[in-house]
Amino acid sequence: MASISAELQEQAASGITASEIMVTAAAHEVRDGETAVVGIGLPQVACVLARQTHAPRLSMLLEIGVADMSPVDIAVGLADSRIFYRATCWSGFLDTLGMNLHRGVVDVGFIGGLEVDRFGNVNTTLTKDADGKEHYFNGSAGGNDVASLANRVVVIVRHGKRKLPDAVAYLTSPGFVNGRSRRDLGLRGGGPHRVITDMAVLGFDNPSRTASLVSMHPGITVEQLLDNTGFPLEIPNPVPMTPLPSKEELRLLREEIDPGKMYLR
Amino acid sequence: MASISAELQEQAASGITASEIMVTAAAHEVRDGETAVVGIGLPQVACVLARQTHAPRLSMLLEIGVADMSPVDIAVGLADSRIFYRATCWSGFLDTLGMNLHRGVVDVGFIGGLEVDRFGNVNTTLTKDADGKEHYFNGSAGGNDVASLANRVVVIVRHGKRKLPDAVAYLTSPGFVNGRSRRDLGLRGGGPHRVITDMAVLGFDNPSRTASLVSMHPGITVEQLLDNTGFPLEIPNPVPMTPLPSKEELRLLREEIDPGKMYLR
Amino acid sequence: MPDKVKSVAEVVRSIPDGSHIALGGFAIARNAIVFAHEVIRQQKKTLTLSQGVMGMETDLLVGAGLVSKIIVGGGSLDRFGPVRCINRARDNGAIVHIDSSSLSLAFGYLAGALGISFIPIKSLLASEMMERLETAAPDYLRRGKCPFTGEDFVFLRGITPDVSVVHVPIADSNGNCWIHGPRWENEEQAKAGKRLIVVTEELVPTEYIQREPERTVIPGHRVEAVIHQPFGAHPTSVFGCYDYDAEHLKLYAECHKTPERMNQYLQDYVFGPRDHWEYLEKVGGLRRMNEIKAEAIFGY
Amino acid sequence: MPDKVKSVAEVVRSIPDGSHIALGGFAIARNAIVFAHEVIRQQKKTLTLSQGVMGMETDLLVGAGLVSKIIVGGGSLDRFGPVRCINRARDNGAIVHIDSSSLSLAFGYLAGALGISFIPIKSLLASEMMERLETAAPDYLRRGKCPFTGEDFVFLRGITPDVSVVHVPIADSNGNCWIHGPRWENEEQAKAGKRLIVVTEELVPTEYIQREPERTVIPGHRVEAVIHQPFGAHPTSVFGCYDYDAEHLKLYAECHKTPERMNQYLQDYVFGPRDHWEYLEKVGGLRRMNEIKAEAIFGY
Repeated sequence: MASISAELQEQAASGITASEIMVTAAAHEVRDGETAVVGIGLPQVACVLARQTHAPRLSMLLEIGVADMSPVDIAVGLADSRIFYRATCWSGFLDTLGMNLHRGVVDVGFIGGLEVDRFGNVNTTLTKDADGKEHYFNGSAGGNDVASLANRVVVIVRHGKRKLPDAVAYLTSPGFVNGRSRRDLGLRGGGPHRVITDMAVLGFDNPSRTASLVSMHPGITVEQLLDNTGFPLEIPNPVPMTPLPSKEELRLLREEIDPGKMYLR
Repeated sequence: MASISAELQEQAASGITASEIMVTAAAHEVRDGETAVVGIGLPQVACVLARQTHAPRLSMLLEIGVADMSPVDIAVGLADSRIFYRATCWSGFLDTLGMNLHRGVVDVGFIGGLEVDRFGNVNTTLTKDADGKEHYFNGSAGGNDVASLANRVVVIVRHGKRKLPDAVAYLTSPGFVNGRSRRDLGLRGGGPHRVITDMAVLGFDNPSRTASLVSMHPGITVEQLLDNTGFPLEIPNPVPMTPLPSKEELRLLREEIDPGKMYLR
Repeated sequence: MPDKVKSVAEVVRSIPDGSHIALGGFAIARNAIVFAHEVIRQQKKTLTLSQGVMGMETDLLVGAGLVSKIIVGGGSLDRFGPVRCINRARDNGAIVHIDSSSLSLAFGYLAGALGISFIPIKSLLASEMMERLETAAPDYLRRGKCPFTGEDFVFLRGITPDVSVVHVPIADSNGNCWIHGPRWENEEQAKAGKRLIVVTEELVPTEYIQREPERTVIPGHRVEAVIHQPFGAHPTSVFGCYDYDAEHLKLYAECHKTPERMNQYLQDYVFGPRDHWEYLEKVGGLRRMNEIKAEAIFGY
Repeated sequence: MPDKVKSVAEVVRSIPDGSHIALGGFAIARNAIVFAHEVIRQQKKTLTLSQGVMGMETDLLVGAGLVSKIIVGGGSLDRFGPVRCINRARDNGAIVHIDSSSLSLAFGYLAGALGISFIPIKSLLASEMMERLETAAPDYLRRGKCPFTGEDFVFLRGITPDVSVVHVPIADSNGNCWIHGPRWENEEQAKAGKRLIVVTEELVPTEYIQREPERTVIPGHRVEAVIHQPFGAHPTSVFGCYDYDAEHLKLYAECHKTPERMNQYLQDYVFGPRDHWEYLEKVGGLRRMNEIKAEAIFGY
């Protein structure tokens, strides 16, 4: 506990934000030499951080048909040309999502969503009123493909009771649906591996295939965590803490990767 | 008969060769604005002639992934880079044979072969000894694909009893197999339309779906034709004659398209 | 030799009501805005639209009330917000919507382009899209097994739109097209169409194409018409030509929040201008186009 | 960062006997001769080879007695004659041969590359290839019907070779590849492989690739090893680099007419030279390579 308190002091001193902890935790989920399908925003920041630290040979794919880009300007979305810069291959869905993801050679797929539930199912399609009326949102795009096919799926969302409900309002991208195995569901990929939020890292490595706590971010209390999670969460004792970004990681994030704090608010 | 005799005199006078008659007859099989899959040699010469005369908007595809080339040197085969020159698209099988031929937008497909039989079936795979031993040759390559899928198939072969047998020794590329309709065979393309040889033009527009005489080349006799054909051939009376190349066609063939007589021996 | 280069008005006149049009944009990139505007001006009705990831062009057409059905993988205006006209139409049941995924659309177009009437895919299984479509659209997809391995698949029906429309930076008058930057599902989408219409920023001589034929993504012989319209995708971007126009996208993202303001937008920016040149004047003309023009090095 | 650039000897050592190798040449173009020679030197046995249209590389390997099975669409040395070693092996029943068509191979590789275990095709129906393979190779193809339309199809099993080998003019050390000229089935064949090996004429800096990323046919992250060997396809051609060597092909076309002369050819040109540089000296060295070198305008 002494060390955690020391870390908290350091965190406070260096003003480490929840986004910085999230993105560093996400970076730690990729290994050198792997191939990742990333979206814009935190996943891309995480992969760039990984590349500049422990995973220089990480390959990044964008679903629209971009491989291993090195942008110099921040993009507003996946369709923003800023993200295409200095890529080594421009192709299309059929290459990235087809001949890579569907072929089974994508190690890690990052997705976001409106909701993620206890089985790691993700909703990016719609929300429902109290009376059941549906309000459509963006839909799947490549999300369902990534969730169905990547060897490890990492979901990045902000923590909150409505963001992490017991069951998603619409099952866009399957995790371990009803706790069933991926094989049983007919799916190829390994399914949800981590849910990374601004409060904690959740995992699914248990017989019930439900989200369980992997680590809690420094500065968060167990009570806060449970209050903000829409499903029961088993809390190990002692509670593992998410490692803080190292000084070098912080420097890279702040000075080189997202100095304008576009994504690391 | 007077006019034929006059034509024969002119043919002799200008030294028109059987190859020149063949290639001109083949050129007349394509219409302006159509798309043709061509092989190297006579089909390509025929298509270039058509383009320079009545079909300026003819599109030529080579199976390896070449569209609308304008070669300046004569190639030894489909894999000879001379044939790639000044194309407007370089792609691959999946585009030419897949997204064009299999898609159903190829109007005319030219193929050659070791043998073509009375149903327009083509063999490019093997010959058989008297004792049945097989001697393998080049095989299908794109031949089966073209025969199965092009809207009209034009077969170009030298005439001879062994080249035009009653039944091919090996059925590489289906015509109207056993006189069956293309639909009945499960095939999409229109099947064999013409067989063009150095003696005659054969067609299949009859209820039995067998080869019948469309026209005989000037200078050939009915006896010669029947003697050199391995299956019975109905001969209309009067015998239609294949038009000779026009002066302009001859000039183009001899001065511009194949001045070295690589293919027009 | 008859020229394929045609005016957008002439091309759109040839498209009947009820057509299935495949659109080639992605969110706020390479949307065929000039084409969408003209479809709205000519009030082509009961359209089916298909697209991997919908953007502004599709939102405009749905917002104009011309669309009966969409077959799509997803859609948004990136950080400028959701495709609100489309979402509103889905919410209210005003359109039939076959919602799947980016790869499902790419596979469907691929099958269509190859002339195979179906293709197996491992996406969609165990999802709610599958659950809904299995009953609502059994002609679009169904469950099946590999005849060799017995593995479970979704069998997607090949998609063969009546008309495919693709916005490209470079084409010649025969329709040979180059695309700079990523191509999402454009190659399959283009070749899946029974008719193929190209909108190009630049019209180049064929000789230019012949210099680097490996760049030709769409061979000209498949193309029926070439519409030449610089800044034809404004306010969406064309990589190598110009950036998205953030100011106008913000304006649009405000307008499409309500049907009333959307109608006003259509009056002001679509029905008002006689053609795309007048539209471009309305949104800032030469000065604004110069501001969003791409830098040579970056392409945006 | 560990380099993928490796010697051909090192790469071939990593391939076990009995492997299924997909070769990327077409007749007398872009054959991976340097790779085939090394496989012969290392006497890798009981290989399965697959290819759209076979050429000299395949004929060499079959002629060297290392091949048990071929899965092919066709093959020849263009005007230099048939692939006689292969034809002899087929005649004598020395190899299992799955003969189909160019498009069948392209579709099989496409399915393999996409990770779908089968794909429907309309080729082969009513042919003798179909008749023979239906009984001889029911794991390679079978008849089936479209679940939507009921149309007859051949269902081809996806092809996933153990190793795919592609000869390209340009690659960087990460394996990003460009191909000039037509690409036949190379893109699908490369990406279908469980392992992917590239032989390149020129090794360029990644910065060169980044200038025109739309030219990248094979993205580097899929590539396991890059073999850098100028004139590595001799005597076959590499468009943009050099022409086929007609003199040597004529010599080969004479030699492979009998097993005895073929063995002598292998002694002289494969087992004799220690490596490809020695082979190149043997076939005419710098002077000959300069003669067949491509002209900038024509590419051959």
